[in-house]
Amino acid sequence: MNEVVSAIRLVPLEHYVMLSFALFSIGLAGVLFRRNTIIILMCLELMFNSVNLLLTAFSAHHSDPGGQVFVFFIMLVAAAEVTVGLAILVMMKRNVDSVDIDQLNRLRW
Amino acid sequence: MLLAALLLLPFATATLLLVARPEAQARMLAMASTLVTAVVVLLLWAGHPGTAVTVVDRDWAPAIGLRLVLGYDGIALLMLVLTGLIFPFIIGAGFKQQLDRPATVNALLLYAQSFLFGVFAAQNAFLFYIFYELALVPVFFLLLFWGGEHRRSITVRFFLYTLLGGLSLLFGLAWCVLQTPAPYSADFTALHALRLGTDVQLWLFWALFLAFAIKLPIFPFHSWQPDTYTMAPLQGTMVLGGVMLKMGLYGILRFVMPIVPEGVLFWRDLVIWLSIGGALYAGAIAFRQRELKRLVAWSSLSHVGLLCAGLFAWNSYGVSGALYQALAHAVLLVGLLYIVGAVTARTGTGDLGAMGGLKLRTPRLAALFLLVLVNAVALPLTQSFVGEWLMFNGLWQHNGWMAFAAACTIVLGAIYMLWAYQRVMLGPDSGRPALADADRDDHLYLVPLIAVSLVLGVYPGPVLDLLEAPVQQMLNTLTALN
Amino acid sequence: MVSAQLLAPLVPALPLAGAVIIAALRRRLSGHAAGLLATALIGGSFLCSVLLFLGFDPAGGAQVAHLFDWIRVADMRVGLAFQVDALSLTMMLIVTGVGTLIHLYSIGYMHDDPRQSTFFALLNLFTFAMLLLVMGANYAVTFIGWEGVGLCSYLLIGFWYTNPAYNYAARKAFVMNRIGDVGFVLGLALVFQVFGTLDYTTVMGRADGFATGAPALTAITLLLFVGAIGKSAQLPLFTWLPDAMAGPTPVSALIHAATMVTAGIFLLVRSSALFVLAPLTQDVVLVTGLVTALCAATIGVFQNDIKKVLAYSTVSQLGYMFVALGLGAFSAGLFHVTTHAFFKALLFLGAGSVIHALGGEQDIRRMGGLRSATPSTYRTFLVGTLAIAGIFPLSGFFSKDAILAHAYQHSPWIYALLVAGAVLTTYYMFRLLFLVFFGSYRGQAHPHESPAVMTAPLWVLAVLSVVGGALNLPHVFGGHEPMKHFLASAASGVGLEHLHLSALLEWSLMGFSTALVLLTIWIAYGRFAKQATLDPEAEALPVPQRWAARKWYLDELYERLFEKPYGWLSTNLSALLEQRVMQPLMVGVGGTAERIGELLRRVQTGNLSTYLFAMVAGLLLFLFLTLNGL
Amino acid sequence: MLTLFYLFAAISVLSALVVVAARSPVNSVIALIVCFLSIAGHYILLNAQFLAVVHIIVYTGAIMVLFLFVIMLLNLNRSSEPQKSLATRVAAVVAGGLVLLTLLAAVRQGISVEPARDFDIGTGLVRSVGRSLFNEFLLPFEVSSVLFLSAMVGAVMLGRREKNPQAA
Amino acid sequence: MSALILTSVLGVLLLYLGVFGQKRLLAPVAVLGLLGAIGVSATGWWMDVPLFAHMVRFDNAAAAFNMAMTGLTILLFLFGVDYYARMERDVAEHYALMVFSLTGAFLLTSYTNLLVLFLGIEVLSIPLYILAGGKKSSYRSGEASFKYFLLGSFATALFLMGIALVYGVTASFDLGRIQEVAMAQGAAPTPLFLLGLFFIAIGLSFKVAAVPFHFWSPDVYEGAPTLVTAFMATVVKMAAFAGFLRLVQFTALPPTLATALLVMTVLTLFIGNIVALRQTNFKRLMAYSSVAHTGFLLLVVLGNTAASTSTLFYYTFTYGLATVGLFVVMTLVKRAANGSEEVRSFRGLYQARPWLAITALLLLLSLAGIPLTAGFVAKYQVFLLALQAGFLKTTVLAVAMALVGIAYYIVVVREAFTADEQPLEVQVTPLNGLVVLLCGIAVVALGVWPIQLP
Repeated sequence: MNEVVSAIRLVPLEHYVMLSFALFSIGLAGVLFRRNTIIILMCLELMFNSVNLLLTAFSAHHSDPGGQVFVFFIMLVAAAEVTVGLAILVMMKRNVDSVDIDQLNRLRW
Repeated sequence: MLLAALLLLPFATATLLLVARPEAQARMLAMASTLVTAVVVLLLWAGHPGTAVTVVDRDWAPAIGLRLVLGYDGIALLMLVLTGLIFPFIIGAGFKQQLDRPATVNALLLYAQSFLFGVFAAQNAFLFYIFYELALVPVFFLLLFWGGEHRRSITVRFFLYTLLGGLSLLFGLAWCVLQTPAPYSADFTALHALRLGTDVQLWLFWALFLAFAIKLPIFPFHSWQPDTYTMAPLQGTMVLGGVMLKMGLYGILRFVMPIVPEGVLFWRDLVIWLSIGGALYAGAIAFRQRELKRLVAWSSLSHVGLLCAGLFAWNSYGVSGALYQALAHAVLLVGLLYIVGAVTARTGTGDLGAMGGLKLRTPRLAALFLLVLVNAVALPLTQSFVGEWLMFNGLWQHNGWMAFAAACTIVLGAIYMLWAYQRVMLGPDSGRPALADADRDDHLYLVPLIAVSLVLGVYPGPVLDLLEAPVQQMLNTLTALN
Repeated sequence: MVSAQLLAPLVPALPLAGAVIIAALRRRLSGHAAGLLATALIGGSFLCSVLLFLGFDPAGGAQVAHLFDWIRVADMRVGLAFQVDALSLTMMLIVTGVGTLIHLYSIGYMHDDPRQSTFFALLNLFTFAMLLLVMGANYAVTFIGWEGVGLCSYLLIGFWYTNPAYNYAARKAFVMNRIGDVGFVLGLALVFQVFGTLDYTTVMGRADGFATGAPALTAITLLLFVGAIGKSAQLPLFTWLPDAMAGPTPVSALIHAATMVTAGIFLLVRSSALFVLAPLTQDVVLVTGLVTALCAATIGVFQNDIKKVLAYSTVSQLGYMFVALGLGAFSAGLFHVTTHAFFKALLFLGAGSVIHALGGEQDIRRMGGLRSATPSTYRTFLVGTLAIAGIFPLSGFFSKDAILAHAYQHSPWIYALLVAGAVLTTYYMFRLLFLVFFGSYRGQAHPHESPAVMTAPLWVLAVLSVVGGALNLPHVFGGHEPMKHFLASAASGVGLEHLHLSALLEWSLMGFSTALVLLTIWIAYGRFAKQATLDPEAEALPVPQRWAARKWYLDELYERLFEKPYGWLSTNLSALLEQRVMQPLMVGVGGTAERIGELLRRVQTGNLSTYLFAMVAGLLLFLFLTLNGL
Repeated sequence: MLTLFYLFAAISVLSALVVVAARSPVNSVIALIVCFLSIAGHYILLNAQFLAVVHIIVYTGAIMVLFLFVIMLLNLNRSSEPQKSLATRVAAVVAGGLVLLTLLAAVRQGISVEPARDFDIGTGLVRSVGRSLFNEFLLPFEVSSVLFLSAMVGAVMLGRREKNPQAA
Repeated sequence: MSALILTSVLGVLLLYLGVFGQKRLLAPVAVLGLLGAIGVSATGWWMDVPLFAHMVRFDNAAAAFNMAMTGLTILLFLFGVDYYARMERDVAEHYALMVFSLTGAFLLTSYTNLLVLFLGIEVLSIPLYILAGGKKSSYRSGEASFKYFLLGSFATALFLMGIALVYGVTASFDLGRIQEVAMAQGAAPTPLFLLGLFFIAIGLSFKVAAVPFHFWSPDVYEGAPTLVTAFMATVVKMAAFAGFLRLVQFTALPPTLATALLVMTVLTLFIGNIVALRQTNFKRLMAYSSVAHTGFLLLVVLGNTAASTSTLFYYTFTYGLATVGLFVVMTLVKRAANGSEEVRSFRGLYQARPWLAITALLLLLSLAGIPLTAGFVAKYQVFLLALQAGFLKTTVLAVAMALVGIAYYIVVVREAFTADEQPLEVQVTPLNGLVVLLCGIAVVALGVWPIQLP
């Protein structure tokens, strides 16, 4: 066992899980909390990152690179999503002149 | 071969009518088709060996246990005969009741006939179910296109209510199919061989029975019926009441009694009381109906209640009586409805309050009405009497009080039927201008119906003999239970 | 001799053929021809019946002509079969005999009615049904006729269909009969269950195996009696019969006096083997008959419609017959049926003749003094009245006294009540006679005697009314009760009746009743023969009389008790239960579904926050479920 | 090490809270960047060096800049943006809290995950991740190109102004 | 496998065609390409081997799903020729994005690795986010797109959390490995694994639009361009369910999770059907009905018997056929009714175009589940399967809800067959007619001769 391994093992996996859960929940609460779409998108990013953190922690503890590859893909997807999301946002802003999610309610019932 | 012709001929004719739309010849074409099928049905009867016959037996869609098994026994044959013989009259009613777009009307009617034949010839529960539901579709359109006021909501209501039963049946059926040994089978033979647990039978009974209770309909599942019967075009009502209702009866014999006999034993008193109660209820209500057709609708409801009670008496008399009455009821109802149509066409109203004294103008029609009426009040030597007599006996064997309550319907029947006759035909001249009396066509239509009701009332032997073996066989299930 | 197998079916077949032919050709046949044809066919039937009678050997038992199996299911074999035995022969002769006369009479009576052919077709049809009733070899065939006569009765009462009151009367008759029929049908079902067959011979043969008072037999007999009550117009189902007078008078004579209404008696006699084993039923029959006889008689006293008086008298006489049956004196009952058929037909036809003479007038208060204008009618009517009053040696005397004697033997009280009834009968009949034929004419029409075609039957019937007593001449008069012995061969219960009264007692009883009757005639004569003023209206009478005049308010009672509630029930079942409960229930299920749908639809606010919250709520819910289970 | 973890953890949680709570979007962005940086710290603690670098490049360098860019472009940096009603906000916090509570409750008995026996110290390094990516995860890698292509096409398509805008 | 490559390349090719302004070639090329994809998929039949280090596995089920989805897309493209004819720009992009989305769908049907599942969902979804907003000038389209995107991303986050947790337990994304772990853990999995599966299931529930994760669907269905809505309702639903089923087959859901999902099924069945009753907008009606169908399909997935794949395939395929056809009919009606999407505007259809109305009737009956149409067989199979799986009470509810389903479909039928004062002037181009007719025939043919996956 070298020091890297022991360093990784020093922090219990549970801690990462809990931290990740905390970030995830904060992100989730943020999504519900805010009206500004941009912030909501950021909260979503926060949620993604909590997952990333979790995956990395697991990956490290399992000593399996797969998890980190997955994180890599999540980042890719997040980037793509953000691109699309922001494009949609810009389009919306053009249409309604607002990024307030509560303004969007023409489609209902 | 003959059986296939029964299914295919109306279907082909209907499709032809729908595609080519020969509006002018539509009625004749449809009539020709039904007459041919009537002959075929009679040939089938003539060639009936007396035992159950399987004509076709092959796989169709094994995925769902659907197999193409067609055949018939005496009971099914009776229903086939009923369907085959009554349809010329249903089509024939169209010659007087000229609805627009006759090609479509007749196409729908013929589709209904084809599917009804399918229902009665199917020996696989699935096949039965498919035809059972399909038969609903033409009626749906008849009602939607040519119904009376409020037809849009009534049509949907009728459709949904009936399908409620249909789906319940499907559910029960699915459950039963899963109980057959793998690979699952929905053949009647397989289903009838099932021996289900008692507690299962108690609830499964309702899953299966509900469909037929609604179709018949018996109290308290009848709410769709009066409006539907009243608002449907005449021919639609004839199909509904004359034939489709018998699917319910047939279904009870094919599904409920053989598959869940213990359920039947457990519930039958309730069912009989509901049926008889419904018969009395409907009979009482019929009396004060202001509309002739609605009165007929309620009267049919009353008759049907009795029919169901007879069936659930579950002995040879009750079952034979109910089946015999099924035939009688078809003849009766078609006749009554035709007269309703004739009267309404002449007076321009269906309102009993606005009628009266018609006999002065149309004595022949009155006489014909009376002859149909005789069957309706089940006087001896008419078909209805034979059926009712057997049912009373059947009920009596089961429970005297039931027989008593059932017999009370003959009083109620007399009350409302004679009341209707009096309101329409009798009484002083209401000052109408000259009305056409029953013409040759009317006679051509009604006289055969009346003749059938009288001949089969005097000599019901052939029909009863047809039923003897299959009914006995069916009752063996009961004997085996005890 | 032609065999009974061939002749028996011919008897009902002839009138049936007549009915069918006349009905089919009713537009081409003149009314007169139709009448002649109908009469001829009934006459043919009568002839056949006579031939059968002549060829009948009482010792040989019943001859059954089996046509075919009518209803054949499992072990139920109901044949369409005719039975020729003493009982059916008696009835056949009455039906066809009296029927022929009435047909003949109708030719004259109906001569100016436009629907004469229809009338004769129906009359023939009725005869056919009546013959089925009496000739049936089993209960089912009897029931065919039973219902058939009901239908014909309905049609004939409402023959003049433009009058709503007549139609109402017709419907009332049919429905009341139907109420009785419920009992009949159930009785048949029970007979079948108990005996396994409906054939008379078998049933009666097997009845011996039952103990007296066996519940099954009591039930059967009670049910059959319910049927008889309806058809024979006994309490509580008699109110239809007076109303049935709405029909043409020959109909009243044939159906509502001579034949159909006696079907109930016939049925009981047919089943006498069962009834003798059911003492409870016997008592019920006795009481019912007695009460009806008295009740109807009291009402008859206050009737002003000539036919209504006769109708109540019929009800009353039917009550007598039931009393006889209740006493077990079956042959006496049937004897009275026979004589009653003669004199009541006579009376009705006479009344018809009077009505005919007065151009349709039926109210006796607007008659009077017709003795001279219509001599034949008067004379025959007088014979009829004397017969019904039971004046020696007319037929009514013998038949009524047979019943009275049996009643005395059973209980003097019953005897007393019956005599009271006889007194009342005499009183109202002579009231009728005196008001119609005596005094001076109080109406506006021009009375004239009816044609010979009408009076001839009257004379025939008058003769029969006079000599009919010979049919069952009791021992006291040197007779051997031939009818009783004849009937005993048919129905096993019939032979059991024996009068154990001393000749002296019989004589004194006869003397007593005859004396009373004569006294009554004298009183009636005093009160009505010279009557120039009219009877007061029913409302003006003092209480007991008023009630009697208003038929003891039975019609009103029934209206309150049944008709109104039934109409109310019908209306409200429809308006309340159906429209307010059943329909809303059905529509409501759909409506509720839609309302829930509408409610849930509002959750879809279009607002993203809502969606997100809902998703998180769902997330929490399912999270909880997943971690903790349901 | 544990201290470092707690430090990073505290920073990430706090900055995350700021992201949610901050009035101004720009503040949120900055807080998020801080959060991401702290997460990168975790990555390093976990010896996921490749990931840490990529994370910083992609998130902080690209995504967050994009956010900032859009905020500026659309001029959204108003600190007085409308807020949800108090009840809603409380509900949001409660919901988030409940989720957290439930999740924590679920793992309160430990997560019972056995770490691998034979550790490879090179797990988080470029070589290991790269090998994995181009062997095992070749297909996803290729597929992600489709993903990006569609995202690009979409962004262009949606972002482009209509030449002749007409009313809906 | 080759189909995957083919469609990816096809998408690029279409983009190039767009760049070079060959608008007329787009549809033919797309259709030909997709036909090719079907052919390629067909050749892969019975060649059931894991590919790419156990990333995907094109077994028969996958091949069948792929062919079906491609077929449905072809139908939509045929319809699109007419649909896009009036569109000036971005047509190539629309085609390409749909093809890309289809590529993602292929991944969902064939994945054996959670990463592929994840990417599949994203490749499927991202083009849809864009396509939903395809009608740029339309406010509604934008709103739909935005809602879809936001909720979709949220669901993705949940889904990813699930994958991470599962990975934590299994140390692998491979379904085979996960299956081993699931077997080992049996009915009482560790909390982490349970949570992982739970979040994955929730993520997929969003994709299949199960209550309460269905909120996007009515709004998006209504707002998105009809063609895209049809694509979503058919191909996307099919792919999502195929993906879901695959997951369930490998992990054999822990009992408590299955119970929770059963509750979700019940909610979905109930709300989807009941709310659909009150819809007047046809597209929203279809959205809710789609939610309702999700309920039935969830039963299949949860039942997870040997017949599940076959049933699911049959159900989704026939449902897709009927839906595509109906959306085409609706578009035609909408054009005739001045852009109204209300159910009411179907009135008079039978008068104007009897055959169109009759075909629409067949399609509606199929959706409603009336015999001799495919929908009936599909529903029956679901009931059978659910009963087999022991969901007695839920099946009763499902049956009752099937009736409610019939209720709202039949209302459309009623409208279509009710005469209207003003005749509906419906223009049917041959291609449109062909699509509708194909759907109608297919629905009946499949109802009369139901197919079953081996």
